[in-house]
Amino acid sequence: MARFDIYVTYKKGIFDPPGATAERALQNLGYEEVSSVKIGKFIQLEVVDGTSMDRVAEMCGKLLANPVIEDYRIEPVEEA
Amino acid sequence: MARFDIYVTYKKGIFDPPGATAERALQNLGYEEVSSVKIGKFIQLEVVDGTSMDRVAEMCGKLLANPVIEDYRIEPVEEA
Amino acid sequence: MRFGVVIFPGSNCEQDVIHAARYLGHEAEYIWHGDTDLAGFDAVVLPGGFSYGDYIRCGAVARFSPVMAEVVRFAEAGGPVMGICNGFQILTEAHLLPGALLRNVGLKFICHSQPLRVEQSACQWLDLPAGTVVDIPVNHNEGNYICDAETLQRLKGNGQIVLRYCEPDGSVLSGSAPNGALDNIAGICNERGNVFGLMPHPERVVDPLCSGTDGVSFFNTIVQRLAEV
Amino acid sequence: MPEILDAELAPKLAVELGLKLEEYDKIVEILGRRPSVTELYMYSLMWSEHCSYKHSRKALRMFPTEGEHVLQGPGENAGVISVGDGWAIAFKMESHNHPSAIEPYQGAATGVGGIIRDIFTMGARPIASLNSLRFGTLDKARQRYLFEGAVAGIGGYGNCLGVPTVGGEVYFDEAYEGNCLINAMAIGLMREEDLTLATASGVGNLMLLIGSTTGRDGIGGASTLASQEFDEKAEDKRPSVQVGDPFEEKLLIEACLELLGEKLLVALGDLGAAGLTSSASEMASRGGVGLDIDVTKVPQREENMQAFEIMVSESQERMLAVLEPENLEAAQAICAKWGLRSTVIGTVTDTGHFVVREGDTVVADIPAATLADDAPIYDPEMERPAYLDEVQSFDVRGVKLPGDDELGETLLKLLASPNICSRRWIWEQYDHQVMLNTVVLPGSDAAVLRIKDTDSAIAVSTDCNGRYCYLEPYLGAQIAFVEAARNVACAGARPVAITDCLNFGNPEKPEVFWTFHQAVSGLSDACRAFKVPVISGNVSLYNESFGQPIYPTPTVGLVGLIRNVERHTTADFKDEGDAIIMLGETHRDLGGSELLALIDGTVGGMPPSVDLWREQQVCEAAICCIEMGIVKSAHDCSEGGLAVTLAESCIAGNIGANIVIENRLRPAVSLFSETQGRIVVTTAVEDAMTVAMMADRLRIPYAILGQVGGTSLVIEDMLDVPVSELRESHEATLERLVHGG
Ligand SMILES: Nc1ncnc2c1ncn2[C@@H]1O[C@H](COP(=O)(O)OP(=O)(O)O)[C@@H](O)[C@H]1O
Ligand SMILES: [Mg+2]
Repeated sequence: MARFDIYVTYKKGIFDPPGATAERALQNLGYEEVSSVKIGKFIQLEVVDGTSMDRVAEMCGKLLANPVIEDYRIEPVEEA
Repeated sequence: MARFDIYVTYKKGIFDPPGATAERALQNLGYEEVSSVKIGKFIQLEVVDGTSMDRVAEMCGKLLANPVIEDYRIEPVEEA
Repeated sequence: MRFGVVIFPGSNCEQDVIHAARYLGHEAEYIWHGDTDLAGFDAVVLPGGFSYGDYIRCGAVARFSPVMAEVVRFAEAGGPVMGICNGFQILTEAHLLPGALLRNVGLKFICHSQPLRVEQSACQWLDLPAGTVVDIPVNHNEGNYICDAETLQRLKGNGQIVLRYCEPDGSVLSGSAPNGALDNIAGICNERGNVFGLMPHPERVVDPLCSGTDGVSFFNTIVQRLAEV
Repeated sequence: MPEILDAELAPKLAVELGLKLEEYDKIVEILGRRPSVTELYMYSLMWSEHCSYKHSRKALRMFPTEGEHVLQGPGENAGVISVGDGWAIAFKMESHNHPSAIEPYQGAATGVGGIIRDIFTMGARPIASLNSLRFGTLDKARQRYLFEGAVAGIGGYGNCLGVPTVGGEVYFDEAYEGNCLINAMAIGLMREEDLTLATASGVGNLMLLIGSTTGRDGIGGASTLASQEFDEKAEDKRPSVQVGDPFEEKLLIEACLELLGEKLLVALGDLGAAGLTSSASEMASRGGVGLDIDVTKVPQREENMQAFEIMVSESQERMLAVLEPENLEAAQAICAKWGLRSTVIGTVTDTGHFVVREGDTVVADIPAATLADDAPIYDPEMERPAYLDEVQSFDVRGVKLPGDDELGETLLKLLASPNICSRRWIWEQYDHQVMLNTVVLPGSDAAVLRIKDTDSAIAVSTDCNGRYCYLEPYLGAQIAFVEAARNVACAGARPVAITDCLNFGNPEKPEVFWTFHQAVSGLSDACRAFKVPVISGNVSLYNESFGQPIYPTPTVGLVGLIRNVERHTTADFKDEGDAIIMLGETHRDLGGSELLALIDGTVGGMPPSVDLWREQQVCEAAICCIEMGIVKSAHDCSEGGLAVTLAESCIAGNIGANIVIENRLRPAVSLFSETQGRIVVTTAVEDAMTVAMMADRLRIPYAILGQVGGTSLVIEDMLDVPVSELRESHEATLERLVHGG
């Protein structure tokens, strides 16, 4: 088994309502040190050994991320 | 500004409907090498310099994650 | 007897709950989420909707509203509290009820009339005989109840499971839950039975002009019970 | 004076922003100089088809817009009708086709958000929304993606707001493959005296921007500008998809209605297409005043935004209010209570000029009224398209109709056709009950919403069969109208007013504009015959891909009124033994029919003809009988014909029917012809003669078809199918198709 971690975030300039809400909520809870919160997705993918990054990128482009509004970053994970 | 990346994932044993659905969908799309998909949250937090990990952990425990079903991991991010 | 119905920013069923209660002849008033005084209310309802947009997690932000500290105190003193849909989610986030509500298994919002089986329970809000089937609309995206095995045992042992998703004939099948809820759980109460959380919307079925009357006892039972005390 | 563009760059940029050179010249003439970047952007958007209706405006004058119920006709954010007891209903339909083709979830969601804002801007509380959708066929993955995304987006937004989505329509046809249509309609309820207009007035009054921050959402990137004017990274010029924030919108609804309720505002407008520019200039031109706005006051969510970006940004969930300075504190307190930002960004002036500043620098100075009122108006050329002769001359008689032993099977196939099958998969993703007004849920002909504290209710339906409009746009538009009218009549409601959304291709093509003109004319004639005015609407043009326009799709959203809500009716058959009567009669109308598409794969022939007088009498007969309280179910005949109508009533009521059809038509024609002007009603047996007498009195034909009962739909000598099989065919299609089946 190989593992990849995928980070999906909104593209620059795309509005992130959940992030904006979390930001305000934290400030209201007294965490005034918070200046910005962005909420994206953290995807842990398990695939058979030898699966290429390209292949994973394809999955991201097709299904796991929405390329119109989201960017993604893929990181191969060393097995623990 | 200091930055922390926070990874929120479901606790072991908690069934994750979006992950399970993505898993099946990928397999149906022909990505048979996929054996498991888990979808969590990737939160990017910006706070004033000097904010401690403990303080961020507090925010996670209170608001950003639900300890009944979720685990979280915090990583301070070096400024680029 | 006076119901208090909390308005959180993003609540959207508060008017419906008020309408239902008044339609049934009860007094009902709004409670603003920023208020901290529950004096004059005999029962509190946390209504459905999307408090704070359901962003981060359903109920996660609303739980910190000033009024919630009072609701917790009220509940701990034995005051009746019912959380409907988003209200149920808030009650779990506030730890007044165990477990959590995840995304529906189909990943789709669901809105339809749903048969529910009434279980033998400690719930003060409902005294329909166990086995009764009621048709109540569900309307949610995150109604997939979950808790750990130990909690489930406790819920069962204490009679805390109040409603389960079922077939029209009352049989509870693994596929009867439209959202994948553990053990088909649609509604639970705390040990004492005064705090009640449920995903379906009883307030939508009290007025015969709109979809039936199976929700009537969800309001009337508690009124009678309080009148008896 | 603002910094003007250089002589070479200005016209180039104008063209790139979609203006014609003559239009650019007109701007120079109005200003008496070349424009600044900001000014050019403002004009280019306000003079776009979307904001100015420059190609369609003249044709729209054909619509009747007045009537006894009308409180506000076209021209404001939404039309308003009076429904009695001091209550009024505001409604409007709008397209969000192009954004949805790029990002279906957000496109559809923000479409709902926009139309809802148009409603509460008028002072009405949004109480329902509907949607009219068109996609290519679902055998294509992209189309499934668009369809699933759009439905999820409509639900995601409306559900969060707590505004029920009570109805709509959807069709799948290759004609929409490159251009899906997402039309959203919203309805609001208010007291007549609360009607609010977006008219700025009162020199010295303040402009208060309420709601979300402003980003670069929806700003058309202009490469001329990127390469020549600024040296920023091109990355920053990329237009962003508008993302909806329904939570913010929910807060806006509550806060704005509270602000209006407390009488704190002089005017209220929403920021839609062309953002602040459009909202502010329309308010100014209606009020004949000037405005002075400072863009640095506008809360921004992105860095280094240019003044023009702020002025044209289409960031969602923002409202612009005009108020007297002494009410500012109270108004801001209400906004703050709801957790909303509110910022004074400018003032009303007596100059008649719309002045935009960036701090101390003036970046635009425009005669305010010229943005909204001086847009060019065109008289586009028209030419009857050549394709019409070809498609209309298709000989339907040459098609081999299903034989007598194939009728049952054909009915099942029709019920399973994507254009006829149950839409449950869609509406179960929508909260259609919140607010406790939905008396008739989705699944009947029209949704019925009661008006609390009165005996009345409204019935609503959206309709348009694009195939008919493609074959004959004048007739097609009339059918859209009469179908909507029949649908509300089936609920027991008298049609009162309509909104429309006219979706067409490129109006600069004479053939396309001809279809547009024909459709508007057909719709106008239908409205006049029914004395039903058009009180609001929207035009969406340039729906083309690879030069191929969509079917002309003039969608009608009709609102009818029920005086006694207890006397409404649904489509489901009720009780064993009830008499089944068809009002109207069947002719051989197979042109453009679903049957033809099914058995021959053809869209051809002439669509059914429309007799407006007959249509009206049929509706009236149904309504009168419903008002008498003798009608137990009513369902009209549309796509798929009488057999589908009967089958749907059986499925909905979970009960069979025994039918005998007596006429001289071939069985397949009797069953599947799409003749207009037909409504099937049921009554207790003893009331059947009353219906017959009513039909006679209104001089319409009718036929007693048989009785409700049993567990199968039996049509003597034609077909016999168990209701369970009918249901299976009707219910399974959409879910199967979206899963790629
Ligand atoms: N996109 C949609 N959203 C919500 N409801 C829909 C949608 N499409 C169809 N419906 C509902 O499905 C039912 C059948 O629709 P339709 O076949 O268009 O009816 P009709 O032929 O009477 O106009 C109606 O109740 C309608 O409101
Ligand atoms: Mg109909």
